Amino acid sequence: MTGQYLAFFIFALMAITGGVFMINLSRVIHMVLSIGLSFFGVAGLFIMLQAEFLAFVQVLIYAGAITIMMAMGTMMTQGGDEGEKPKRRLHNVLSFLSAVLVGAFLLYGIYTTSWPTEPTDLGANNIKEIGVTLFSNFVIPFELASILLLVALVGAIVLAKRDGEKD
Amino acid sequence: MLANAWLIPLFPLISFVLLVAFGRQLKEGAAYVGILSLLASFVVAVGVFFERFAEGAHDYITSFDWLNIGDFVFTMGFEVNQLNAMMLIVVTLVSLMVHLYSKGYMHGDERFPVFYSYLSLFTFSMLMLVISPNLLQAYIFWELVGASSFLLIGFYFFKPSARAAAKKAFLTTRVGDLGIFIGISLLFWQTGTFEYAAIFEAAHSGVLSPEFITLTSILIFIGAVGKSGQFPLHIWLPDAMEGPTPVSALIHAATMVAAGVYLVARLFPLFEASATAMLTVAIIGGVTAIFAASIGLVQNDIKRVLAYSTVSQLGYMMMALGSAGYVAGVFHLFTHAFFKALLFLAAGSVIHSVGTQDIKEMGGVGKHMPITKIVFLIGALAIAGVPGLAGFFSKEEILIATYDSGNVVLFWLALTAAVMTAFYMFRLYFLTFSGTPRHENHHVHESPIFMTLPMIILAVLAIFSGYVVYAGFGEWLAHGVISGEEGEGHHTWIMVLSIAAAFGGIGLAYLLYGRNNKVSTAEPKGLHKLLFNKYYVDEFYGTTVIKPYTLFGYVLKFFDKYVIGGLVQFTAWIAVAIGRLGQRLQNGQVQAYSLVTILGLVILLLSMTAGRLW
Amino acid sequence: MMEHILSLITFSPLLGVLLLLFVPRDKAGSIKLIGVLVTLIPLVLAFTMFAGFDSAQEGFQFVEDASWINIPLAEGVTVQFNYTLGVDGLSMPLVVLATIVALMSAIAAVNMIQKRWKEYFILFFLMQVGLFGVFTAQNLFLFFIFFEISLVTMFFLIGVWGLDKREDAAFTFLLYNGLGSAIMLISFIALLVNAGLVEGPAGIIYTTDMQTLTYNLTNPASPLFQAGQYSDVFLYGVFFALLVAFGIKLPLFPFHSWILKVHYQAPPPMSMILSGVLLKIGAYGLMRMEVGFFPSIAMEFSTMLLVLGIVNLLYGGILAFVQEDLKMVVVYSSISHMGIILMGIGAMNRLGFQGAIFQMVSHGFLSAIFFFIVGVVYTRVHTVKFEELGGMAKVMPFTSGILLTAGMASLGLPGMSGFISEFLSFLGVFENHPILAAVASIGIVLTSAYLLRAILSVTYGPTKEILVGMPDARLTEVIPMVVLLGFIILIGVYPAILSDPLQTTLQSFLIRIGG
Amino acid sequence: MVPLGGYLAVGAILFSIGVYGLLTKKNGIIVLLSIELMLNAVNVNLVAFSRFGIAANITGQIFSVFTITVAAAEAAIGLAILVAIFRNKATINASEIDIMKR
Repeated sequence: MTGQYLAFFIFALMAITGGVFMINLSRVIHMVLSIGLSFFGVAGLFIMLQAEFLAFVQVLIYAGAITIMMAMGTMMTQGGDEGEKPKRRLHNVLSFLSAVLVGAFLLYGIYTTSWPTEPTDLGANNIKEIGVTLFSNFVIPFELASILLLVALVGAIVLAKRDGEKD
Repeated sequence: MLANAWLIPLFPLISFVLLVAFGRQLKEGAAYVGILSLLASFVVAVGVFFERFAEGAHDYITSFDWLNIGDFVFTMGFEVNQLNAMMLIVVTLVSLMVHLYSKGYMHGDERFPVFYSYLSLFTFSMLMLVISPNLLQAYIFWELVGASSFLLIGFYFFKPSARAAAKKAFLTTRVGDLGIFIGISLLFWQTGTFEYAAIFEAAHSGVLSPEFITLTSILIFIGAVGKSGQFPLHIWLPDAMEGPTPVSALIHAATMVAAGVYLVARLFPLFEASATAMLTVAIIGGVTAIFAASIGLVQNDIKRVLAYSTVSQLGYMMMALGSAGYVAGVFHLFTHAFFKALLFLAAGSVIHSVGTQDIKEMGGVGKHMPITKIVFLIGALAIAGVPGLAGFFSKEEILIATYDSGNVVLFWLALTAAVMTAFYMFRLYFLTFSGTPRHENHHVHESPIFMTLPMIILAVLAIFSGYVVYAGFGEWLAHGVISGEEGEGHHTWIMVLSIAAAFGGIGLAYLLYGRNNKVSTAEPKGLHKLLFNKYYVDEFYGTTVIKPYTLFGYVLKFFDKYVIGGLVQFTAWIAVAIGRLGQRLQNGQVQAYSLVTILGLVILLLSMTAGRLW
Repeated sequence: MMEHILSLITFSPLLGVLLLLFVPRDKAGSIKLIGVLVTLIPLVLAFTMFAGFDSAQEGFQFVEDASWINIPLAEGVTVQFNYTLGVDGLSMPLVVLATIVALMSAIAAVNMIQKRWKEYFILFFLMQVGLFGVFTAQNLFLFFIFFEISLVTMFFLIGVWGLDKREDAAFTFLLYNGLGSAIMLISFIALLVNAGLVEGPAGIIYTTDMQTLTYNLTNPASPLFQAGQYSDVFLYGVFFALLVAFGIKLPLFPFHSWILKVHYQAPPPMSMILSGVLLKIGAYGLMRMEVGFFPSIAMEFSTMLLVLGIVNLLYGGILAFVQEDLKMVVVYSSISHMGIILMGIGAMNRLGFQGAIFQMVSHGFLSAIFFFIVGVVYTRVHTVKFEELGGMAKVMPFTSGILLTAGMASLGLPGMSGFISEFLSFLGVFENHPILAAVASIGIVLTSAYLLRAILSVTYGPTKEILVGMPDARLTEVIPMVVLLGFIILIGVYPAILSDPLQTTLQSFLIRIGG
Repeated sequence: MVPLGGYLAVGAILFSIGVYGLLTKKNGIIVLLSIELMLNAVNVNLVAFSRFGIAANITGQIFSVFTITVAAAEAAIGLAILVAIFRNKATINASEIDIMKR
């Protein structure tokens, strides 16, 4: 039991500290890396929830692809003027307040609700089950998602392409 | 013949339509259209008159429904009675003379057909007014007469003075018409009709309260005051002399201005029912008579002198009617039409050849224009009331009527006015026709036959029209209109006084102007100045009515622009201000928008759970 | 054909739109010809309708009723908007007026519109649909749609073809009238919910059918009326909301400022329509809905209506006296003359109503002819300021003559339509409010004063240099003047032509107000 | 067994951090990352419910798969847009990107 709790705390701490560092670090590349830490933490939480497949995907896409992509993006967009920006104190205060309030609401809700405590066993090998469900019940959303990805691919290329380049 | 009286106004209407449609092609031939139509009307009018004048003839009245609104029926029609049979003759005859005269007078004017079409329109309206059997129809044509008078005064539209005069005439009479309008509307709701006969019946049967009769009579009299140039609405009439002289003769001497008198005479039974109304009429008439005559004493414009004389004579008629001298008033209207038209036409003849209206620049015109001189003299004698001419008969009757009414002040007013009349007419005569020319005028010549013929005809009438009294004209007129016997006590001394007044005035004029024939060129002083400036009535109206009104208009304009418009602007400004405020929120930054969204979410959550949290 | 004549009148202008689609935009001649000829069709049809109108028959005539929109709310409850057209003695003359003024406006546009004829005439045709529809619609929903059509098309017609500040004017027009229609729509919805209920075999139906509403609101036999379930808030609220909505259109005294700007900038043919027909929608609405739906409240506030009318009359009259150009005088005279309509309605008797309707028609012709002449002058010298004009009678005698005659008609000279309307309205007011009527009759003198001042300073006096050598009216300009003046004189001389068809309708109004 | 509340709490905290980052961070890339963080928080919830829910089953994980897919696409497009903006405006500062204002 304690081992499970320990693991949970470690992963949760990873996820949250990653997020907090992202907020507080000053250099963009550090921020990107710290969010990678957060993604790893979430992946760990997935494992604890018997969602191994998702944990794998999480590491692959978020911690791998997106973080790297963002790091690349950061490099591509460096060199912009980093002069003094006008301080938006009211904006920041309000943002902080609303973020805290939203969080407080959610936590209050979580705290006061009585949740089912018994976990359902999803089976040791639920990857197969995911595959079966995905290709039986959710085949149309799946295909749509593939189209979405295709569109995103084309769109990203078109958007990022330089103006006036013809090919 | 009586049933065909509707033909009388029809001919001028046809002429009007023809002239409007084909005037441009007809050119000066338009005169013949006008003259022929008027001749036809005159012939019918004469026929109608004699048929009505014959023994045992009755009034003829017929009408048709013009407008039905539910139970209300407004009719149109025509009526022949003593009064309007006489008026038909006067109007058609004077109008015919003026049509003839204008052929010569207006010769060469490029808007010759237009002039004739206006004349026809006027004659039509006037005749319709005269034969109206009800107040509504009378009011309608009363207004039309005013409009055609307006057109004719402003005939020389390119002259700013004519423009001003036309405007003034229309507006001043319009103020009076307001009185009629209110009066007849009130009468309509009390009696349910506009028919003369029904109204008289209501007035005498006691359906209408005496106060009501007084009120409506005075309101209607206000209209007559406006049209007949009575004090205090007389100001337009002298200015109306800006119109061509034949117009002045026709409209502003003989016919239209007499319409006010006619209306009072026509409604005499109504007026008679209220002593207050009668007194008002008499006083206004008397005041006008002396007031206008005194101004006429010193004016230097030949037409203006005649205009003031007209105002004064109309005041005479009103005074007579107000003093219950129905026959006297109407009779004077009859004779006055002829000699005043004659005087105007003669004056026009002079102006036509001399080229000015200022008597200071005339003198000795008589040598070159013998016919004009003679007819003018006849007219002047007639209006002065010299025995044997038309004016004498009617004026004497008026003096008797005022005396009989018991109002001594009015009587002496009338007598003084008579002296003044004789004086200013002969002042005019001496300064214009006798003596030597005060100004170089090479082309003074006698007018053509078209102009002299009507003058001669009118001169004959000015002499002899008074003698109709011996044919029982007075009794015939009064029959059925005046209930009581008219006190026909012959006051010889009044006759003597009136003759004395006439000769006194003439003699005084001779002493002052006949012998040395000079006009003082000095600035008028004192009383003379007051009279010369017409008692400053125009200026009085200018400062008490027109200026404040215009000022008020500008104040209101300011109000409209800045208060009402300002309110609108203010409303718009509020909308813009709200927009500005929103615009600042709309800063284009996604994060600000998201913040608002999330704030909104927070507020939503708060409000939804508020009760459960605490 | 007669049973569908109202639909034909209302939608025949669409034929013009169809034709114009096939004409290239640069063929100005053909476009104008189509513009005029197609506008002739509703006129001819309207006269056919006029001839076929049975003045003795009660209620509405040439009624067309077709099911249109049905929204089921719940089991057995339906909101129903039918396509219902019909005319009675009140709307029939206004339809005829609208067709005449529309044709004259089309002829006026031939000379006075200088660009983009194709778009102009297409919009113009669409606007006609709105104009004719407003007076024939017997369903408030339909009425509202036609009303909005006329409003939106007019917005573009002013905004594109007006003078220098046309956009500003167009937006002013849209805002004011949009505000008015918003209030109107709310009132209509209130009417629908509160008084539009009919119980039939098909269940409960909510409708905005005018006759149903009239029946429910005024007829003691109707179940809703007997139940006495109309709250005062509803009755008075809708009454005053409609008064404001139509008051803006009329325009009533404090809401009049849009008309100043709009008329000044609008192209003359549109001013003709605007003043000749669109303002009458306000008067028509007051008569049809204020008096028609709420007779007892209208009776209660008749003195207020009367006073509002007198304020309009005098206010417009005084302000017209101090204006510096002919167009503004005409605009303020419109405001002033609308006061007479309101007075006639406020009189609450037969003569007053009669006078008000006469005034609607009469002012329709008069303002059309005035704005037309203003346009004629403006196209020649590009100004209508008094100080720059004068002596027009010398160079343009025909136009000046018409202007002077129209002015005489407008100030109430007998023999022309202005007199009848003014006379009857005032006479009606004299019955119950002689003092107020006497005060109002000062307006007659004021009217004469400002009209004479305006017209004489343009036509009389020495001819100003700017006018020298200007040609008098051409044939296309003569026709509208003569036709409009012809109608003005026709009504003036033979008013029975207009009053006879009205009597039965007026009777029904009078019964409702208990008179 | 770690109770469901724990996972949900982690999700809520992550979500709040994401909200704060979304609202305050200047760099556009970090804003995008904040969104990813928020999506992650959602994913945690979905997966947690798929194990602990009232009618818990595998569908929760399926949903997460889709979420991740969409998130990936969104990240790609978002980055492409940022690159395009950077090319035109030489900045990816969220507070300076207000081209749509006019």
